[in-house]
Amino acid sequence: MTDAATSVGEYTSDEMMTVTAARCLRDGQVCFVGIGLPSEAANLARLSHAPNVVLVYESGTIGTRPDVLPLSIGDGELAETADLVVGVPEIFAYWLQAGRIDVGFLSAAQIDRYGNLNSTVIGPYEQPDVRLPGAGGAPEIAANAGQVIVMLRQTPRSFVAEIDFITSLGFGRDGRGRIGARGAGPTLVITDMGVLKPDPVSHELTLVAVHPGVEVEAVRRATGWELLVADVIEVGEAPTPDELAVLRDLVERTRQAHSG
Amino acid sequence: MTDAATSVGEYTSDEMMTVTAARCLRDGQVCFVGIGLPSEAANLARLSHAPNVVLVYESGTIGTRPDVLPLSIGDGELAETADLVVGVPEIFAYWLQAGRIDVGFLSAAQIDRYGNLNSTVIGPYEQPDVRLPGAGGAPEIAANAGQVIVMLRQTPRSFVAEIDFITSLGFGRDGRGRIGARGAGPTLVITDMGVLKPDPVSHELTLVAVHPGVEVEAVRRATGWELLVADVIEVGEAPTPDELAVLRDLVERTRQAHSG
Amino acid sequence: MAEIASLGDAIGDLVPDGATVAMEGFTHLIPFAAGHEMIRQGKKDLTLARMTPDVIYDQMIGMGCARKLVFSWGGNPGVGSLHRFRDAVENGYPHPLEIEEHSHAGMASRYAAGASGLPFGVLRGYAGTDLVEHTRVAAISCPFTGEDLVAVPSLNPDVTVIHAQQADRRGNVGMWGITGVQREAVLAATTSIVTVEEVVDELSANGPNHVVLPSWTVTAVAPVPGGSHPSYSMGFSTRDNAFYTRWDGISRDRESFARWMTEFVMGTPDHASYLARIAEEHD
Amino acid sequence: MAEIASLGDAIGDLVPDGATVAMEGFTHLIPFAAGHEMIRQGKKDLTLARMTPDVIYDQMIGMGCARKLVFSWGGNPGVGSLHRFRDAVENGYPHPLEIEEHSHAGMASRYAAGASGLPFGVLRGYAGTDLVEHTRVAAISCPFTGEDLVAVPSLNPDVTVIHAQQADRRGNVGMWGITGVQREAVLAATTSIVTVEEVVDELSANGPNHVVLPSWTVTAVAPVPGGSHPSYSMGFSTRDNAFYTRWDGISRDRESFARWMTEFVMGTPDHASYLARIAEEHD
Repeated sequence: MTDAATSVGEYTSDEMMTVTAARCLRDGQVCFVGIGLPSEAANLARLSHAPNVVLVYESGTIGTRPDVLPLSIGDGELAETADLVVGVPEIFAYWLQAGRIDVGFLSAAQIDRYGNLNSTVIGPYEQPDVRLPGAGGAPEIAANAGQVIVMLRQTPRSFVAEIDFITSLGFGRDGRGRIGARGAGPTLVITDMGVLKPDPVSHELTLVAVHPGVEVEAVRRATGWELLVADVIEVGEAPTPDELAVLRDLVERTRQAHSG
Repeated sequence: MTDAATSVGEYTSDEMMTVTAARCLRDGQVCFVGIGLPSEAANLARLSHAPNVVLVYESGTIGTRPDVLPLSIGDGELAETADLVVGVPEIFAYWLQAGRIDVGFLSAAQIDRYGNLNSTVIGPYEQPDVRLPGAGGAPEIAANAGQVIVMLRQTPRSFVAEIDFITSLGFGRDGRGRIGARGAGPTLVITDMGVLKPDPVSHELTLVAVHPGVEVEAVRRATGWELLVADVIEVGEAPTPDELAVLRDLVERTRQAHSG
Repeated sequence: MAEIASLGDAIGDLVPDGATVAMEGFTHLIPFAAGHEMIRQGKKDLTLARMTPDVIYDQMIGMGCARKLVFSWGGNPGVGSLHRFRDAVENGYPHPLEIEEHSHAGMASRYAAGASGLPFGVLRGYAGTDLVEHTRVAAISCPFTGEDLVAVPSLNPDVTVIHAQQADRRGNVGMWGITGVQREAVLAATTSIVTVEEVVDELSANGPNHVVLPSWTVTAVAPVPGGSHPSYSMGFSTRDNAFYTRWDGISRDRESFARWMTEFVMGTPDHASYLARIAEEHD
Repeated sequence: MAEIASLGDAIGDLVPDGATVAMEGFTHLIPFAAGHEMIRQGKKDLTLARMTPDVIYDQMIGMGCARKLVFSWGGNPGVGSLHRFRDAVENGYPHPLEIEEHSHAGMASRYAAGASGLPFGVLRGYAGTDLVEHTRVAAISCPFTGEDLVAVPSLNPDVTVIHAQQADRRGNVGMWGITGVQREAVLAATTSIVTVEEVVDELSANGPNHVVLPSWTVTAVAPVPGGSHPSYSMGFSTRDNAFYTRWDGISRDRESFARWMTEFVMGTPDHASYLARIAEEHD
């Protein structure tokens, strides 16, 4: 719903965000995908430059090729178009935990400077101001996927100095690292304003790219801490007409399929 | 091959042994079955007084209804006639270990007075006189089945005072019990001469029944230790014509199916 | 052997107040009819276990059936919040709700351990998260490598309730498509109730991932066509996505929720009447 | 993505001397052709893992391919002893064979742990047996209940080899019927080779328990019709029970074993020729 508001030229900032994420996927990679923007990005990649990307959903559908985006993680089309469907205990044990996932997508309500994610509560756990849905598959995706791509709209309320609850491990509250986790953690944070990467040494998220027409200053203002900015800031490439055509086609097909 | 030798009247001692074991199964019980005499007994029960007995083989076939006896634990007919077929890790974890098996059948090369079974080696483990096949599913059947029925031809070489190796736990070398095992253990030992049960207190196997025409003295001579004998010894009921007809029919069908 | 029973009798006979009840179904095959029947029968003090509480537990929590919730993701899939769940946790309405939350992997491991007759499951998870201080996990180290891992306690419900596509006349249950943790939840439970779309002579695999539960692992089978609405049963119905979207508005305030429950659940004698009411409304 | 290769190339390229090799198949779908090819290529110092060594490992042990055997039941199913296995253990012929033996449940748990990326598995087993002193197990206690259980180390073969009914042209593998621990053995391995009866456009479930291994979990697929003889492939062949019975005589003494191996395996360039030789003999 923020699309109209943040529209930049002839594409929206959410479209830019989705396209940017899709471009990060290489053909043949195995991706653990959630519902929403990650699902949109992964399927855009599959329908454009990465036809052999393998999409895995926590509902147990492996190698699925939905024609429209699922509204829920368990939509029938995910099963009908999958290479195989397995039970939920197996998807987490044999597939995610075993290290078979190259890229895991995550979103959250809050992220801190070390890429830790909160999808559990706003405020104190015992007496929350807002009770969020909770962990789902996120903690083990964060721990066991080869790398994690975070997709999150950038606002001072979502990019916070002090995270209320660590649902999924980034590099820890002190940024020291990832004891007990095997994956590389959040290597990319893609927002509606630009792209952040953890500093190789300090692990602190650093702005490395902005989307076309976005000022670094605006990104700073949208961040709840003193944002680190790379010496050289890239400007992301706007969505190509082809990318936009495939994405909008997918979204429209989806809208029609799920309406009524 | 011992059949002819031990033939008693118009049925063999192996037939008596099989019929005796079959009679111990109640309709609807879930039985974990191995190849050979146990498979013969369990299928005889299914084809006679216990049509709803559930046969489970360690190959992952559950509720199977073979028309002929399997030669191997993985014969195709076991899968074709099963209610469901599962993988081997699952058959042991979800089905046997979980305590879903009422009766497990076991055999062995050696048994001792406390119902411990050896199917691993004759002689020292490191330098065995005879290397036997080994454990297979037996240790966990002995540990986790509700009760265990042992079927074994009775000779001084199989009923030994000192067992060379405990592959499957009965009541332990000292007869003290079954630490770490949840099932009741060997509640019945059915041989070609009679039936033994563990003493409720000492757990020592006690002769409680002989087959028709078998002298208690002969059973003593076939036992490698000073055999306990119940005050009152029952004499087993000879196979009925119906039982023999069904059993011989099954064996003949099996012979024809597996010949050539 | 499973007994073929009416849903009303099965819930009445097998689900005591205060029981730990797992009603599983991962978006697909959610046993809504059974949940509605528990609401109609006024079940209370239940400990409700479910990976994704979904609208089914939002309704049961809002109607005061639950004393405690054991879960791993409490949202309205593809829509947003579960408002009755939030109202219970944030404001203790209709009464305080104790919660025990896990990750999906943790819940799945708990059910699998329960189905395996083990007291705990082991996984690579929870590490570095604040969940560790707020849920039931323990550190465990590998006796061979010394590596540190996490143990979760097995989950063995008193009663597990699921919805499946088929049962045969002997009570064997067949389902396909996305089957989630239902098999483990049934095998881990003391008692199990399965509502089914149809009773057939022979089970038939009409989709991928055919799962069979033998009759002797199930306590009662109740034929309830459409028993998963607004969830779906692959091969029989499609997910009522519009309803899930409408639920956001219905459940947002206490009065409209109460009105809806009175009209569609308390005001209908059984699931067939509920489905008829839903259909009318669509016209 | 799995590469479709010839059996000779797959074994030559992917199975180094000294590797830990698991060749699974629980009576059904035993990859005999691959075993014969390893014998032809003179593979040696292998650590051979398999729940049931069966005739396939009896042949490889007798031909001197194995340094160590990891197993849980070493008999000739329905017939009796594996004489080459016994000769190696009892008399160190053709050379001493190190053995590590488990129960079936232990081996299955080891493969499942390996497939799950865990360093160990937990089970209720081995308790009170002499296996405990002669194999790799460890005591582990439940951090919640204190109950004592047994841990087994995960088994992650360097190479797993299996035989399946089908692969599609992208290298996805499909099998059905009794599938044993093959899925876990492949998922636990660093490298995997799958011989198949046929390569098809679309995988099709032609029996119960359809199991699919995605192309990207398999290293190489080699079409080898009849590749499981004398074991069988449900839907393609039946078990050659007569051969298993004959094997008792063939393998009982060293000379007749050597003669048979020379004639049927070393003397045949590939599996098609082996099958032709077997067929001739039957006439």
